Amino acid sequence: MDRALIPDGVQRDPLWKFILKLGPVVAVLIWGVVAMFLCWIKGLNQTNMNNYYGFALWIWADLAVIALGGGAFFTGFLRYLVGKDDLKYIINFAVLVGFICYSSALLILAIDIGQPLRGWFIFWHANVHSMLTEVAFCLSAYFGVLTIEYIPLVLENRQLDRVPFFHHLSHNMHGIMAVFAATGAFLSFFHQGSLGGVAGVLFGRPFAFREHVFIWPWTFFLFTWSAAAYGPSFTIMLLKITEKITNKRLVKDNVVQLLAKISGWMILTYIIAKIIDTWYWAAVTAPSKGFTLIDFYSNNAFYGLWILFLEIVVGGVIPAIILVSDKGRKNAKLLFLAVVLGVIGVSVNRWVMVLQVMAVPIMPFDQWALYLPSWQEVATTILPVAYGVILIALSHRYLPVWPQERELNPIDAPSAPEAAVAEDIDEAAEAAPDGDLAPAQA
Amino acid sequence: MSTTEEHANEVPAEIADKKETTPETKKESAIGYVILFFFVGLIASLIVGWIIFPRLLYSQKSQPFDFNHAVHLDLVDEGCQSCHYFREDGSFSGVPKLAQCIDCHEEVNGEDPNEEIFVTEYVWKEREVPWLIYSKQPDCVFFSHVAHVSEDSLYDGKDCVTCHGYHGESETLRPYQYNRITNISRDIWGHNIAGFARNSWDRAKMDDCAKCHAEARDAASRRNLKAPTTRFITNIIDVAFPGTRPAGKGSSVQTERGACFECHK
Amino acid sequence: MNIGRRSFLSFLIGGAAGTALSPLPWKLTDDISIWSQNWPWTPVPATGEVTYANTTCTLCPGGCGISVRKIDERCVKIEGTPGHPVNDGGVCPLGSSGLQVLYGPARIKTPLKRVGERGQGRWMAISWEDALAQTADKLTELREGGQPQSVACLSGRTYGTMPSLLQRFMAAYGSPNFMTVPSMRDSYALTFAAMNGQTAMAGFDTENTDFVLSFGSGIIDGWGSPVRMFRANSAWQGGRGKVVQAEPRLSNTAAKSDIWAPIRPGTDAALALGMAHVIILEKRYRSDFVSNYTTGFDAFKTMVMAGYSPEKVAQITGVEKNTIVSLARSFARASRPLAICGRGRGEVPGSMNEFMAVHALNALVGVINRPGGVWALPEPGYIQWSGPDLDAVAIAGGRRQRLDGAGSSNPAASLPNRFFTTVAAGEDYPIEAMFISGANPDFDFLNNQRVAEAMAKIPFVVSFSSLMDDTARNADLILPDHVYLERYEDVPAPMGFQRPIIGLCRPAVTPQFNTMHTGDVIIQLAQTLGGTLADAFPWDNYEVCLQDTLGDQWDTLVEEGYAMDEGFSPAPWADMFGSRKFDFTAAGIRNGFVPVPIAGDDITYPLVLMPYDSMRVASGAIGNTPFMTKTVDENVLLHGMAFVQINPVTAGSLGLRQGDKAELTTPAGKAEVRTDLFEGIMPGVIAMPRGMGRTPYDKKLMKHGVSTNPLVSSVEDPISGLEAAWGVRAKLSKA
Amino acid sequence: MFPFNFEWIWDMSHVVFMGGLWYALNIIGIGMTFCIIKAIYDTVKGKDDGHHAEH
Amino acid sequence: MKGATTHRYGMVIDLDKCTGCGACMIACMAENNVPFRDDESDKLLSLTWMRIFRLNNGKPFPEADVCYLPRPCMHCEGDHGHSPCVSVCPATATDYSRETGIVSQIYTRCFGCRYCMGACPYKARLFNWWDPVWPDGMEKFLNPDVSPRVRGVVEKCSFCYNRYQLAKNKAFLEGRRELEENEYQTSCTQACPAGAIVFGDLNNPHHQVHQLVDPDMAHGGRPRNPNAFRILERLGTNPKVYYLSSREWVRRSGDNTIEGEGKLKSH
Repeated sequence: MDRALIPDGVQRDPLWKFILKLGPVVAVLIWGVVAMFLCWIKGLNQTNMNNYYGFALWIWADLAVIALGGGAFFTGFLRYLVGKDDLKYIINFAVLVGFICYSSALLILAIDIGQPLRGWFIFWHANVHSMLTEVAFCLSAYFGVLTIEYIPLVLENRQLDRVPFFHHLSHNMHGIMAVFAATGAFLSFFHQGSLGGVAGVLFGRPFAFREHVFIWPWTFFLFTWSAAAYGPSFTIMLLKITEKITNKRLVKDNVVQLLAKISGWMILTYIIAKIIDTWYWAAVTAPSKGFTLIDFYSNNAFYGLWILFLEIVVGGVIPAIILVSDKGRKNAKLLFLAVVLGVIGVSVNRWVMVLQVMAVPIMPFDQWALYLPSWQEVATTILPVAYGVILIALSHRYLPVWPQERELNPIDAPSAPEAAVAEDIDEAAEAAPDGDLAPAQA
Repeated sequence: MSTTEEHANEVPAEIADKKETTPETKKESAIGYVILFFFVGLIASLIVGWIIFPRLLYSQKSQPFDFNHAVHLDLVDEGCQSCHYFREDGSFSGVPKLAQCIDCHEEVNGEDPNEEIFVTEYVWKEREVPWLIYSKQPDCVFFSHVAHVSEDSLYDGKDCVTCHGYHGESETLRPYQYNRITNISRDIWGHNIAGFARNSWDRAKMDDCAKCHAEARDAASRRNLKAPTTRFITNIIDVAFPGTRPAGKGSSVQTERGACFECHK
Repeated sequence: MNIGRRSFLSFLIGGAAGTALSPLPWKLTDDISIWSQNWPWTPVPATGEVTYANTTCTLCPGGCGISVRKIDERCVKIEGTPGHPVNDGGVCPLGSSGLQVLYGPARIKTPLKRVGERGQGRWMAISWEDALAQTADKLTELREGGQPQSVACLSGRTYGTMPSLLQRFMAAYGSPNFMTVPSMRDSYALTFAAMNGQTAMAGFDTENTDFVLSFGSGIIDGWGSPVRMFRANSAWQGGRGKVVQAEPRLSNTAAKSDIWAPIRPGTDAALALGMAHVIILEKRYRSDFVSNYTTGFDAFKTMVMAGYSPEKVAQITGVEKNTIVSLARSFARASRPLAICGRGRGEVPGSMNEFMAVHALNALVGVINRPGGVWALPEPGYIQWSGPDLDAVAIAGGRRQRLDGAGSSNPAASLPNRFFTTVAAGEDYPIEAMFISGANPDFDFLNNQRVAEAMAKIPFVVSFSSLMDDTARNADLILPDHVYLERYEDVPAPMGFQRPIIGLCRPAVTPQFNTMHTGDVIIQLAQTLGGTLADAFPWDNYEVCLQDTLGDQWDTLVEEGYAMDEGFSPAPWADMFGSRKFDFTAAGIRNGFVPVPIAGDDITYPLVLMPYDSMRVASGAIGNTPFMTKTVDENVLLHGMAFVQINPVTAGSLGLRQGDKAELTTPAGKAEVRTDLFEGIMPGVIAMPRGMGRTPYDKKLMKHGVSTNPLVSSVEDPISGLEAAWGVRAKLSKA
Repeated sequence: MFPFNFEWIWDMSHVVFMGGLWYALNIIGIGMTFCIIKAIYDTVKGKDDGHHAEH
Repeated sequence: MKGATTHRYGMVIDLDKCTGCGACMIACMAENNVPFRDDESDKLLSLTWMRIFRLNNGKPFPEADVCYLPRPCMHCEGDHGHSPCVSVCPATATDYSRETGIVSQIYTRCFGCRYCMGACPYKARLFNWWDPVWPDGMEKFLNPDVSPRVRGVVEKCSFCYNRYQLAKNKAFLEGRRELEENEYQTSCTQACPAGAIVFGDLNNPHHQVHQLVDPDMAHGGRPRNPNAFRILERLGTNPKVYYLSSREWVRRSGDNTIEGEGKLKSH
């Protein structure tokens, strides 16, 4: 029925099967949308946030998806500016993932603020000293860039591409994509960093506070670095999952290996920097404010030292070692394990930098405050996941996301087109009452 | 061409490819329509935005009855302050209460039907007149009248006309216009939809306050500058980079102007 | 189809461009955000002229001067009156949230007649004419039936024209059953009567004391006139005096005291006698006073020396021997020491034994009627009405025995606790009608199931409450009074204040609802009943009565808000004890320490529950306002559940952790509570604040927590008959 | 955000931060404008560069 | 032309005198139109600009001791107006005034991102999770000098700035520019029945606050009175609320120290 929209030369599920598979995801999406409207209409009392947890699950989700979406800018940076040409086979997917992550981040921010109708004040009445202002500006601008990077892919849909204007537009955009990619890399560098700065500048919170370089706390650089390091891992993870679900190989191994290797070295260097940062913070910064390391990790099981171990060793050192070693990288299972651990590692880092910051008591007579999100928060946090799955599924089905797919999954050539046409006409006939398709039959 | 396009979208590509045979002439007239419709849309939306929208956005009410400021101004000794006075605690009394008017209007004195309404409907029934106040700021605004009119205040004595215009000389009360969405008087948010203000009383938004305050501050700091060249250079700096000179700095660390709390509550 | 889709698309693009170039989207964005800044459902307080109305707060017996800030005719805030002799500008939590009473949804807006079952909350609004006529009819009927004594009246206030009017009404009508709600004031009065030999009120010259020895008195937990005591405490903290607090629990007072002596609950009198032992042994007592103005000292000495050595007292009280000795020495050595008692806020009268033991300490150091000491103040004497003429019915009724037994065999002025027991038991004659003004016995009395039983036997209960409190809820007819901010009243003798003073309570606003001053109600009722009753109330209305009564002082009151005898000083010893000496062997103390037997055995109930007073929880007739409830800590009240404070050691032995739910059982009742582990409470003792858990007549106001009153069994003091229970034995088990 | 906004000050922070931002936004804006205009031009010229999307 | 007079309004709370009665909290709520809900027992959701913390010395019975500590907004000056919260607000909804030293919060500008709450170590910033609702009739006692907030914005103690505005009004009318100490006092100061709170200009040696703490302005306003302390002195927030206590353990409760550190570092 939708055969005309599907790229040439690739095999896709029949529409009914596609819809059936996507059904549960759509249900989750609707659940999230309901929660979203509850938050907008009834206000943030729908959440379990409180005056100690002004920043909670959502901000973590925001930071996490932006870190994971870092694959887009870094892959773009490598492809267009460094000249790793092979990455053109995965750049479409990286851009798609980035687009999903950033649109989700913006949506979450729109739900998270107490007065969404005045959200634009952050731009109009900007306080340039606030890290959040920088985040808002660069995030929105970079989302614009991602949209620009995603548009050509949409325009290359088999039918849209027939429109000469769209065809030319996507062609021209491809032509100057390096300029956009460079701008995107510039914007990304700053907003990833600013997100790190959001926590790092809080000099009232010794758990988050870091020493500064010029106006930037160390977390500024660590966040950019970690996004660049872990983002590609996330792209690989999603690629592997997509391949598993579609039961197809979509990108050649050499491309994946290249990206994995780069990601590995980035994680390795990042985690060394992170360890130094943690050590300096634990040995110098925190004690100067009257805290020992253990003050931040005691009195409750939820934020014990295990979380530090999970972040740095399990989510950092281990994936780094796997990914930089040739053997580890080439073992499909280990590769997958490494990218999953990497994703967990960076997510834990963002979790800690948001939620543990809020949980740690600062006034000596204050108490640890723990928080559990409400279902509305969970639903709105899962909403982007469902949305992402749907967008990937739709893009996979209708857009030429995978340049290597036809080569990797050849279809028995001769019979295919006829069969397709026949099937299409049948389906068109079934849909005839709609009227629109009548000319085609004639 | 449009037909072709439609088909192209709906039939399988292999079939559509064979049908690329639309006459040139048809294509050109189509482009003409496309351009025409662009302008139709443009002009229609401009009309909607500039003419229809403001009419829909603003509504108006009339005052409970008419009031002649000019007549009253002739009868009193101390100008506006005779009725719109300062209380002992420095607060501004605003629109007079019944108790003030009762001194003269206990009974109907003249022929004016408005006075009769006032006396019979309000004075005798001891009801306050629900005047609609043109210059009423929203609840979030703190405005100190005394700071603006007293000689010792930071912004020197202004007279009422500076901000309120010649309301005191009016003989009738114009309709009260207000924004349907915000419920704020149009005198505050601007009679011109584009936000232009010719007189200080055409609009009384935050930016208008800020503009006047910046001028007052700059003027005050310039007074100390003697040499014409220095003054000229300073003028240029003030215009190009307001708020940069220490003398022009306000109390806010964020904006270098007056701190927000000075006017917000 | 030339003008097809693409033309339409083009039209849309043109439209979008034009819209972007017009003010529409920008103005709308702006206006919508402005709308969100001034949402129409958020109230906008009206501006106007600011004025202040000075009046006197009557929410507690403290008698503070308050200034009500008004915007035109709206009260917006209550502040303390600067320069007022009682509170000098300070204001307590309850006082500053009084506007929530005035404007609160718990107000009764018009006279109400019950239509459903009692307590069901179904009412019919009736006119004042009807309400007064129905009351008058009932009173006439009872009087004509020859049983005027079957009408009883309970007043929350003890002094002033209002209780006097009620009392006069009862007398003229012919009932002996007029009662006031007792407090530590009554215990002190009885102590003075027994030991000083005179009728007097206790005043404490706290401003001039340099050593305060407090036996569980909540100096900064609401005792006396709270704000005044706070100021005194601040002066002591500033170096002007030392405070010693003997109490089993680290109350706020104990925490702020210089020495906290944790004492086994209920053994305060023993500690006092132990200290007396040391003082007498070391001859540190004021011999000029003791030898010239006292009697029975030798007997007292013998008793104290024999039974109350520090070692023995240490055994009884749990206070270390050395502490007892050093406390006694510092107390006696101080230049202006003062010993006080009356637990917590002093709302429960307490044991005469304890009051007398403490008073004996004051006598030993000779601070009675001395600067910094305890003063005997004359009762307010400005109400000089000629006694009402009584007709035969009134004389006959008045001669009947009071149901509470006060007055004749018993020295106490009124004993409503015994009254309710008698009525509940159906002894003597029945009570047919009951008037309740300014009191909330259904909630406030210990073991208050007994009150409910008594009330059930009274067929006609009239409440004068302005608020739908627990008692009004169970009444048959409500004749709502104005609240204090709407009416006139004289407020004499703030609790514990050391000079004669009358405060004037006067309207800050006109009455908000169809309410009537209870004084006017009484005058009108009397006039309706006619005869000698009408003659006894010759005033047109209450305001006239008040002006007449106050005479010369009225002008001062109107001008200053209060009238105080600035030059007052207490009678010198010679005048006071010249003829009738201070008696060390009064009945309550003659035999030494006599503990109050609280209910429950220590095997079934291994713990002791002590209600405590907190400034953040109002325990009187007026309940907690929403603002006050907001100040209550999360370890006192959480999600509607009250906490009991328990020592971690005790909690550990019961397997209870912080915040655990537990079942609290006493001989009188049960309650669901949570546990708050508190190092400041003696092991084996548990404590809960009084005043929570009222009937939910306003969900924002008072439904929260658990009331301690139904859990604590009432205990009558053997000397006075007043309420003496300070606690009850209890059991706590994990829920 | 703009120099005419209430919060704007001509200081280093604003010039650097907003300068960088407007610089980036301009590149994006000019780039897109270029692409669109060139696409319109190409369309009108009927230029055909083959189906690049299918490699 | 401004800047001729700068004030640094601050507060000194004597914890020896403070009885923890809560009158300051209520006076604050009444002055500033703070709303209330049916159940306010969850303090993490409750709006109280002034909140009283209960400190304890951690010792067992009978050595246990408690002390109450009222906590308004500290009006941190930080490093020249860089209060923790002011610099982070993305929409310039909060500001530090050099004229008064007061950290303001503009409710109509705030869009509820709550970053400032995360930045404040004192937890003095609170969010309006609900629309404020006053039971029928109770809206009558609302103070017109402070605008009621709507749902979704952050609010906090303003040192009763409205009282400063009104005091200035009066001064202007009387031809003065400067205020006397008693003309501008916060609601909590005025109400405190124990007289434990003192409020005034820390820059003015004639004001009581200055005399009580003897601030060392060369070192971020550190108190020279040995009984005075500020909460979290070491963070460099430079708060303008000082506390007095004669008890060593209470003073030590004001800041974090590492065991074995002995005393607070002097700098």
